[in-house]
Formats: sequence, structure tokens, C-alpha cells
Amino acid sequence: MTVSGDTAQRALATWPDRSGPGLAPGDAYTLEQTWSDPPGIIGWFAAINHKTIAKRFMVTTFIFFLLGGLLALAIRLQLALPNGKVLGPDKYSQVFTMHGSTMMFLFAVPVMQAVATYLVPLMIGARSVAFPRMNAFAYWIFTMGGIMLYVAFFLDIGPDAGWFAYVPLSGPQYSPGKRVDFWAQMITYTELSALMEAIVLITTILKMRAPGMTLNRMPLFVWTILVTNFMVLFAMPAVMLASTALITDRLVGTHFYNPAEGGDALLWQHLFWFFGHPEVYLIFIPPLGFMSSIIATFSRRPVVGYPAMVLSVIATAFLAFGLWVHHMFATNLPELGKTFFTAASLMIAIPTSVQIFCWIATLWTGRINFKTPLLFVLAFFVILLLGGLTGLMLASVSLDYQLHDSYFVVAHLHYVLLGGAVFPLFGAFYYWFPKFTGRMLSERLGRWNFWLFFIGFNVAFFPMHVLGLQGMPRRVYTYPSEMGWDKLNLVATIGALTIALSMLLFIVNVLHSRRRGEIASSDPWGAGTLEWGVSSPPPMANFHVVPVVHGRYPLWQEAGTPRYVTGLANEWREVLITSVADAKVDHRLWLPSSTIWAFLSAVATTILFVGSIFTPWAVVWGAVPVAIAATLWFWPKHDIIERRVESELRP
Amino acid sequence: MKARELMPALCLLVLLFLFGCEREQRPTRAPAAASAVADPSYAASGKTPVSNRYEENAYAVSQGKTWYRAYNCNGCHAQGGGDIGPPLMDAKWRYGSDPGAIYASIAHGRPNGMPAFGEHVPEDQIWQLVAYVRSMSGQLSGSVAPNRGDNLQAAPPENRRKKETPTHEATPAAEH
Amino acid sequence: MSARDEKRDGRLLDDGRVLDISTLPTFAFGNRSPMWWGTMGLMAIEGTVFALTIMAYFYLRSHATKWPMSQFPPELIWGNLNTAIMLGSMIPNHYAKQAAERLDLKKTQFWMVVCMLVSIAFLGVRVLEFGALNTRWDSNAYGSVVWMLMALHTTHLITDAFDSGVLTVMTFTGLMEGKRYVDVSENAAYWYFVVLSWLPIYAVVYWGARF
Amino acid sequence: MNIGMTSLARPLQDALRPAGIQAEHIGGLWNLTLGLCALVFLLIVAACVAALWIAPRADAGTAPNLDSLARPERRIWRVIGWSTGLATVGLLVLLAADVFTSRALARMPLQDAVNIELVGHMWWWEARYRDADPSREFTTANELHIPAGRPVVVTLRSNDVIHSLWIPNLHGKKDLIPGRTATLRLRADRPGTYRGQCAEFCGIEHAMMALLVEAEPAAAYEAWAARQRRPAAEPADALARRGREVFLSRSCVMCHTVSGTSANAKLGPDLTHLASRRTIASGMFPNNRGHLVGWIADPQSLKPGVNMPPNALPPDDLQALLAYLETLK
Repeated sequence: MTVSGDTAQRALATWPDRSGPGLAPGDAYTLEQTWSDPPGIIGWFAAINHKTIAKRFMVTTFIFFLLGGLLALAIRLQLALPNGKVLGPDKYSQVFTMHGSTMMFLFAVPVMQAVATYLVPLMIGARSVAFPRMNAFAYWIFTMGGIMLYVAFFLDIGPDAGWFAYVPLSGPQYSPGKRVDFWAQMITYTELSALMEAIVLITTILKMRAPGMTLNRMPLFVWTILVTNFMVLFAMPAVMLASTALITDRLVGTHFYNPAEGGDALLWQHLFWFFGHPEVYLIFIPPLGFMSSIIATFSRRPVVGYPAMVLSVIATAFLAFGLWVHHMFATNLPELGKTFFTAASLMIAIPTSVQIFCWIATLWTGRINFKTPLLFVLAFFVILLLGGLTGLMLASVSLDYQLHDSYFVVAHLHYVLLGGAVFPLFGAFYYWFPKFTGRMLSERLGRWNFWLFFIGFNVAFFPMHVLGLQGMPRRVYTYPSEMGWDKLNLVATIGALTIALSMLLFIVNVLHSRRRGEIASSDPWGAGTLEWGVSSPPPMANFHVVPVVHGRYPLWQEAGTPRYVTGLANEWREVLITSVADAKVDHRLWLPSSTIWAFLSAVATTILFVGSIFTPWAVVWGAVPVAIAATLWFWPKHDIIERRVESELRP
Repeated sequence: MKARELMPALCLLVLLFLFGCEREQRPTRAPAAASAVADPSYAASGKTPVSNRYEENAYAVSQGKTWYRAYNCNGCHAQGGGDIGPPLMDAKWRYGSDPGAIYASIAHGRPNGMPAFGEHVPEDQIWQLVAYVRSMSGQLSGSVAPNRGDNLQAAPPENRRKKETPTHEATPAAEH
Repeated sequence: MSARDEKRDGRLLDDGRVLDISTLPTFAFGNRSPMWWGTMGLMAIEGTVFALTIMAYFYLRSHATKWPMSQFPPELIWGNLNTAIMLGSMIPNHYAKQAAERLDLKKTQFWMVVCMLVSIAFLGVRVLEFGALNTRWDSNAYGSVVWMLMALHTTHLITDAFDSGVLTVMTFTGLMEGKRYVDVSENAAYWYFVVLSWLPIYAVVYWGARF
Repeated sequence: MNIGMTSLARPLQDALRPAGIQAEHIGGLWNLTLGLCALVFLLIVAACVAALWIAPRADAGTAPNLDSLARPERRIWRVIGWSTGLATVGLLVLLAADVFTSRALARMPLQDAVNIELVGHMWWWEARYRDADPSREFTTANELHIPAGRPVVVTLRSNDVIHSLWIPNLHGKKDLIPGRTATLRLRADRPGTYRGQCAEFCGIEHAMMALLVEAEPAAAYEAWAARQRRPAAEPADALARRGREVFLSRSCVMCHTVSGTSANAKLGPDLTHLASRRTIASGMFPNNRGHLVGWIADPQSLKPGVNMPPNALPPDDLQALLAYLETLK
């Protein structure tokens, strides 16, 4: 992809039009060339510009979202009537496992990181993410893991032990064959990707903010991303360990989960939920950032209580690590311990309610620009609120005895995840789509999309609360007609079809608007954060002149002095590194440019991972191509080194 | 974007995948015939070995292992190490190591103690047992043979056993 | 407030409206460098994996009637020896880090080569350690978790040795620049982590089975 | 084949209609929690609607109101502070209610309890009624009878994977975990038939792993238990005797037990008193001739994946077998 004349043209009308002179046209052209991805098919695989990778990442996760949605439709069709015959029990097990695994591992967590890798550098005034090649590698690894899982599914090797794959059902004796191995290996892929993205994002946020953007001035969205990715560092290792132990149990006969040889089935549950519960917050916290961005813009004022919002997010992150046992109340763990986890699970509602109150206060005291993004965000106040309240019910040990593993839980988790993450995410799509593509999404289709989604969602999932109370356990592939569950199930299926229709409208809206939508200005919503200071879509280098920040909403507030930065190279990918807390200028850094080796390393890693499903020796011979690819990835070119040494300034 | 050019190839790939993978299927009813039925004189007749399609299916082999335990094959053959009956995890086969011969042994019995299970165990389950019995000496591929079970380990799991080269041990004449 | 240092703060141009940063250095060591933060992230991840595996060890132990489940705890000799070698490796590692931060090519080369030799030694002894564990990964849950701990740490030894090897080769090919010295310095920091994380693992594997 | 339990009265499986003391405790907590949560929901949604109602409209060009950046909005903070305080109080109420309910659940009196050991199998329930006197112990499957008003201690074990026992009208669920033992204490205070189901995904037939709990007056229970303790009766007529021959000479004998005969295998449910049960296939189909024929001939089409193999019996043998099974009262 080379820079089109259009992009270069628009690049000239960027940030400086509000803060000072831009670059001379020649320099701007050089800069755009420097940051562009190479042309051709090989160039396509060698691209590492954070916006290119993030766009692909978003599209890929969205494709997985649609696939997961189709699986959900299959589930609902099977359950629409008693004694359904749409899927057999074996297919059904695979389908609901794939649905859960797709939505959790291939959509919800990565999509947040994907959006973040696009927006964070723009919001903090950086030209790139910190480790652009690793960012590309993380994307490719993720994509290959997802493709592997779906290839397996189409080959009838789809995992069938549920998305949390409890041992011993997922263990060697009760899941013969390779189905669960593919699931466990998919975990390895997605965790690897998520962990790398976490390192990329944390470093970007801490070291690459524009001068003047102290921690205290960081947009709330960036705060949520920072906190989330710190959580990733400590949560994801648990599931990696759990799934590695599962794979070795299945492949080389270790006994982690074999009670007869000293192992324990609950070890899996502890490890899995030590990851699994924070995971819910990995999914839920970034949307809090979407909420804060959108609510501020559409109520035309800063969000109430910035410090309270930040502290709430941090408190949520800490508490999230103290709740995992509430997934295990029905096991025979000691009662006293369970009460502790009940208390923690109830207390995590406090920071969330603080945030909800702050947003309501913002709306109350603001002036409201009623647009589609705001609609999606308002849905949060109904859906997530309901999901949060049913969460309080599940946090109680005694109530959980009845509600656990019933359709009530299915309703609860969809209310939390869709209300807390998917609705704000759609709001975010509508909000930032002009920034991503340079065109507005249709407002009319957007409203249809919203109302169908909102109504369909409640029709689909509200009845499930009742079904659960009426005794319907989750993960049943059918039910006898005498149970009296048929009407509500049929209603839920109708709701699911309505959601499908609304998704169809969304796709139509995106495809249509991408080509024919109204052209977006650099700041179509009148927002206050830095990403709206550059053209839509942003230039390849993001900021032709890096701004200096003097407040939390730099586009709303008076510019101070100095207003912008000069002295970064145009001929190579140079970025400005600043200090962690105060964002004082520190040094300049020459980032690496495009490379095919990130992609090829991902291919080599895939060979190792897939090979190791079939033979443990793949870990040995598969390591050779990985080592070679990784070395070539880092091996510098002589001429570049010479130029670097030439331009070097020692500390 | 180049992605669009890749689409037809991707579609083709997806179509290919729809054919599925026999190794992983969970047949809930017997395939038309797991194999040709073997007759008792099979081993002596010297015909080509009968193949057993369950040897390609991990689920069927694992079912075979369930029957092996439930029907108390361990009572005589122990965990395959042999006790009253001959060991099943070594290279020696009195009546031949191919599926047909093993089927005949289970279904029709053998002299000196092996009862005939043909009346009691459905044909389909016998074929699953045959597949499992062959996995005990490493005759099946490692990705089909059972992994370790959730019990005390008496021997390495079937999928990590060394493949024994079957030798046909001449049956002592006295036994006939 | 101290006087404005161009090398640290950049220059103000155009009546203070423009901040010129062309006077800033192009690389920096320690927590000024993004590489340091990346390395810290890796350490946080891997430290969590080690900590969780150690917790799994004690979890399984709390459920066991007999520990170790196998007859004998691991033999101490190779474990002790390797602990000594690894602790010793911190000396050349320290000098390599120091040399890199002083941008001293000759000394960096020398100490990196010493580090490589040491890493060959501890990888060799590690093989002997596996032989002296007195249990197998498929014997019982005790064996599984001990092997898991050892294998996890060995993976780190191998990757760190490989990493250092590649960097060492680079120092001899004329491919040195400021950023490469930062890499050497961060590689040394990671080496510290690999050695220090060994100490709790050593304590658990060798002494957790004895007390 | 028509799946269903058409001949059964609709059995109760409903957490909102407690029939025992434990379920009532949980039901009480549910009502309190539901009320409190509904109130909070309405308040917050109302606040949200009010905010949208009160705030004036604007568009993207409206100049943002930056007053809050200049001076702190103390009044708003106070409101938020009070709301948060109230929310915290609500949460503490919930916590206290939960603790009290847990204690109430743990304090159910256990004098004169019936002890049942329930073992989960893929996909059916094995029940052993324990007794201090071993000769009074007996085994049955998929249908528990319990005396109404008397406490029952169910000891839970699993034979294979994790299952979870859930009889919503009597109590919440408890997991059956291999290698571990758990207990569930419950009491049915009203006689009736309650249906329970496995609540933890346990493989492809997880959906068809139900059991019936028959809570009946003490006398009826004792009579039932006495019948269960007896070995199978000697078949009275020739047809049934021939049926027994079929049972013992075909594959039935490989997996099932009928006490008093040579059939003593454990892979499938104990059939000694099969005819006294209301359902077959783990609470899924009514126990009548039609369903029994279908189940024996082709279980895989009723419950695909179950371990029971199809049995192609000659019609005479099948009739005889059915006649025999019907004598197992």
C-alpha cells in the first residue's frame, strides 16, 4: 500500500491547522513515504504500521464475532423447539464450545487490544506503538490460531468440552482424539498474542506519550487500556499454565489432573478461573474507556470526576483477582472461604457504581448531542446494569447453589458481556469509524441497527433468566416438551434472529458507508482528544508535527506554549520517548521498519504449535525454524546500521 | 486489498474441510459393517487380514478400552500383561495379530479358557475391542490409541507404547 | 529550577512556541528505554508463571498423603552445582552490562563470550539435573509438577542463552550501534531474572521435597 | 420415535416453588435480593432517563462546557458520594443476608437422617441407600424415594467426570467430582415428585441425565425400601422364565445387575427392580412397554452416544425379555 495522493493531501490539513504551521509539502511527503507499508503481496505481509495491523486485527476479530454469532444461531435453532433435531448432541457440543471459545478468546479480549493499538498512539500523540514488529507478530499469531481452530472445527475436530474445558471431561480419558488438543493449543496462540500486545501497549502508553501528557492528563480510554493490559500480564499466565498442563496430561501422560496419581480436578478450576474471572474485566474495562470518550463528546463536557474514574478502574482491576472462587461455589470447598469470595464479588460493584454515577452526572449536567454512538452507550445503563445486578445474585453462595450452571447464568453472562462490552464497542465503531475510514456511517441505518439489536437482545436473553429459575441447566442440547420450557425458548430464538438481522444491517452500513458514506472532517463530533486533531483517516505517520499537551482535552482547551515539537527525522521512523509520569522529553528512538520476518516467525511458530499437537518432539524440531526466523527478524542491515551510527547522539 | 484475491482459494479450502476427518468422528451407531465378519477357522486359512475401520477412530478405540474394563478382560489378561490368559502387550500372538484373527478369538473363543463372547457382546463392540487390543501392543497410530486414563498407572499409556512386531507363535499341537 | 540542558530538555525556538528535540540523544539505558519496559513486562509474565507453578506444587502437596510421592527426593549434587554456576554467571553478566552501558565494545565482547561459556556449562549440568530428579513426569502428580518447573526454567535458560549467543555474534560482525548496547544491557537484566527466578524454583524442587 | 414423558404428570423442576426447607431458605434470599436489585435498577434507569430529559440538546458544533476543569464540582461529587454510600449499604445488606442464609442451610437438623450415596456415571445416577446394618442396604438407579419431612444426607461421588446434582425444588446444586466426596443435605417437606438434572456439562448426553425424587409419607417410603431390599422375584410364568434366559444369554448380562441371578455387572444401572421405576434412560422416558422396546432395540436413536448397544432380538425373544423385565417389581 503506497500513500495515495488523497491521503497525502489530507495529511497536510492536520493537527497544525489548530496549533501551528505544518510541515513543508516535500517533508510531509517524505514522512508519509517513511511510515507507509511496502507495496505488493509481500509488502502486504510485511506491513507493520500500527494502523494497518490494527485495522486487520479489528476486521479479523469481527469475522470471528460473526462466526461465533452464526454458531449461536445454530444453538438457538436447535433449542427453539423441544426435542430439536437441527444438530445432533455431538455437533451441539462442538458448536457451543466453539461459540464460547470464539467469543471469549477470538473476539472479546483481542478486539479490545485491536482497537487500542489503533487508537492509543493517536490519543497520546505518538507516531507508532512501541514495538511495531512484535505488534504485527502478535496479530499474525492470533489470526493463525483462530484459523487453526476453525479448520479443526470444519474437519470435525472441533473442541467439545465447553469453553472452560473442565477436566476430567477434557482430559485424556474422556476426550479421546485431538479435539481438545486443538482447543488447548488455540489458548496458547491467543494468550501469546494477548501477552505480546500487552507489552506493546503498556510500553507505548508509559514511554511514548506526547510531551506534557502527564499521567494525570491521559484520556480515560488510555487509562483503561493501561490497567487492562497490566491485568493481562498477571491473568493470562494462569490459563497458559493450565492449558499446558492439560496438553502434557493428554500428550505425554503427566498427572496434574489425575486424582488416582495425586492430581486434582479442582486444580484446573482454580487456575482457569484465576484467569477466567479477570478475563471478564479484560473485556469489560476497555469499554469503560469507550463510554468515557463517547459520553464526554456527546454531552459536550469533560467527564465528571476524572480521579474517581481512574481510581475506580484501578480498584476494579485489583478486586478482579479476588473473585475467582465464585465460579466454584457448587464444589466442596470450605464455606468460610466462600464467604470471603462473596464479599469480594459484591464489593467489586462499588467502583463500577461510582463510574455509572459519574457518567449519569456528566449527562445530567451536559448538553446532549443525540447520535448513534451515544445510543449504544446508553444501552449500557440498562443491559450492563441488569447483568451487574444478576451478578450480585450469583455472588451469593446460597443463591448460586440454585442459579449456577443454569440458564440464569447464560442470561447473566450475556447481559454483562454484551451490555458491558459489545454495545459500547458498537458505539465505539460508530464513533471512530470516521477516523478509521474518513467517512461517516449512516445515522439512519445506525438507529435501526441499534433498536433491532437492543430489542432483539432483550427478547433473546431476558427469558433465559426465567428458564434458569425454572430449572433449565445450561449446555443441554435438547429438553423434553413436558418441562414447560418451550415457549420461552422459542421467544429467545426469535430474539436471536432479530440480533442477526441487526448485525446484517450493521454490515450493510459499514460496506455502504466505506465507499459512499458522507466524507468525515478531522473532527466530525467536535471531540476533545488528540486523535481528532489529525485528518480522517490519519496520515501514515499519525502526527506530522508532534503536539505538546497542556490539558486533558487538548482540542477543547486553550493551547499553551510550547505548542509543538520539531526535530524528529522525516527520513526514518523516529519517535519521541518521554518520561513515565510527567511525559518530559527524554530521547529519540529509531524504530525498525517493515519486515516480512514477523509474519514468517508466526508461520514458524504455527508449525511448532500444530506439530506439537501430534508429537511432543515438534517442540524440539519446530524450535529450529522459529529460532532462525526470530534471528533474521532481529538481524540488522549494514547500511541501516551505518546511517544509525551516523545520526547517533549518545546519552 | 489482496485479501479479496485470496477469497476463492479460502472458499475452496473450506469446502475441502467439510468432508471431515474420520479419525475424530463419534459414530453413535454402527457403521454399515466395521469389517467383514471373520470365521473361526480364519487364522488357519491364511487369507489376507481383515481390516478394521475402527483402528482409524480414536473414539471407537477408547470405547473399546471401556468395554475391555467393563467386561473384565483384566480378570485373565491383567492390564495386558497376562495372567491366566496370555499377555496382550507383547509381540507374541498365538492366533495371529490381524484384526480378523482377534475378532475370531473374542467372538468364538479359543481353546484353554478363552470364552466365546459372540452371544454376549454385539459385533460392533467386538470390533472396538479388537482395535483396542491391538493398540495395547502399539499397533495403532499414536494419535488414535488411548492416552493415559484417570487411574493408577500400571503401564505406559497405549499411545506411547513401542510398536511390537507381531510374531506368530505356533500353537502347541496338544491344545487342539 | 536548574538551567535548561539542551541534551536533556531540548531547545525552545520561536519565542517558546516550538520545542526542538534534535539535541536529544538517540538511545538511553535503564528505565528510560522502552526496551527496559518490554523486558520488565516479560519478567512479570514469566515470574507469574513460575509463581503459579510453585503454587500448584504446594497445592498438590497439600492434597498428598506422602511427599514426594516417589520414593526419593531429587539428588542435591547437580542442583547445588548448577545453582553455584548460575550465581557465578552473574559476575560476567554484571561486567557485560557495565561494559555495554559504557559503550565499550572490546569489554562487551569479552564478557559476553564469558557469559556464553558459562551458559554452556549450566545447560550441560541441567541435563544431569534432569537425570537426578528421581522421578519422571509420568510417574505421578509430584513428578509432573517437578518436571514442569524444571522444564519451564530450562526453556528460559535455552532462550536466554540463544539470545545472548546471537547478540555476542553481532558484537563481532561490526553491527554495533547505540541501540545494540541497550539490547546487551537489557539482555543482562533478563539474565539476572533467569538466575534469580531459579532460586525459588531450586528451593522448591530440591528442598520442598525434603521438608 | 416420539421423545417425551407423555405419561408422567409434569414433574416439578422449579427453583421458585420450594418444597423443602433448604430450597425455602434460598427462596427467601432470592425474594429479598430480587426486590433490592429491582429497586436499584429502577432508580438508576430513572436517573439516567431524567438526565437525558433535563439536559438541553446540542450538536457537534456546540462549544464544550469546560467549567469543571476550572473549579471542582463539589455538589455533584457530594451526590455521587452519597449514592455510592447507599450502594455500599445495599451490598452489605446482601452480604449479611447471604451469610445468614448460609448458616441456616448448614444448620438443618440431621437426626434420623436417611443416608444415600449417589454416584454419577456418564449419563445416569447410581444410588446406594446406606444403613448401619449392611443387610438393609440396597442399590437402585435414577429414582430416589425419600420420606417427606425426614432429613436426607446425600453423599456425592463420581465414577468418571464432574457431574452436578440439582433438584431445584429441594435444594441448590452440588458437584460430583472424581477423587472427592461432597454431601448435600436436604429435606422434602411436601410429598410429591421432583425432578432433578445434571447441571455440569458431562459429555454429549449431559442433557439426558435426569432423576426423579419421590418424596412420600414415611410408611410408603418404608414399604418401598423393603421391596427394594428383596432380590428379584422368581418369574412366575414360562414366558418370563424364557425372558430371563434371554437376559442372561445376550448382551444385557454384560452390563447390568439383577440381584438373585448371575447378572452382576456394574457398567449400567441395576435392574433388580426396574419395573418399579417410573422412567428409563435416566429419567428421560416413561417406563412402559413401547419405550422399553424402543430403548432395547435402538437406544442410540433415543440417546445418541449412550453406552447401551442396540439389540436386534428375534420378536419372540424380545417379548419374553419384556415379560421378564416387567416382573422386576
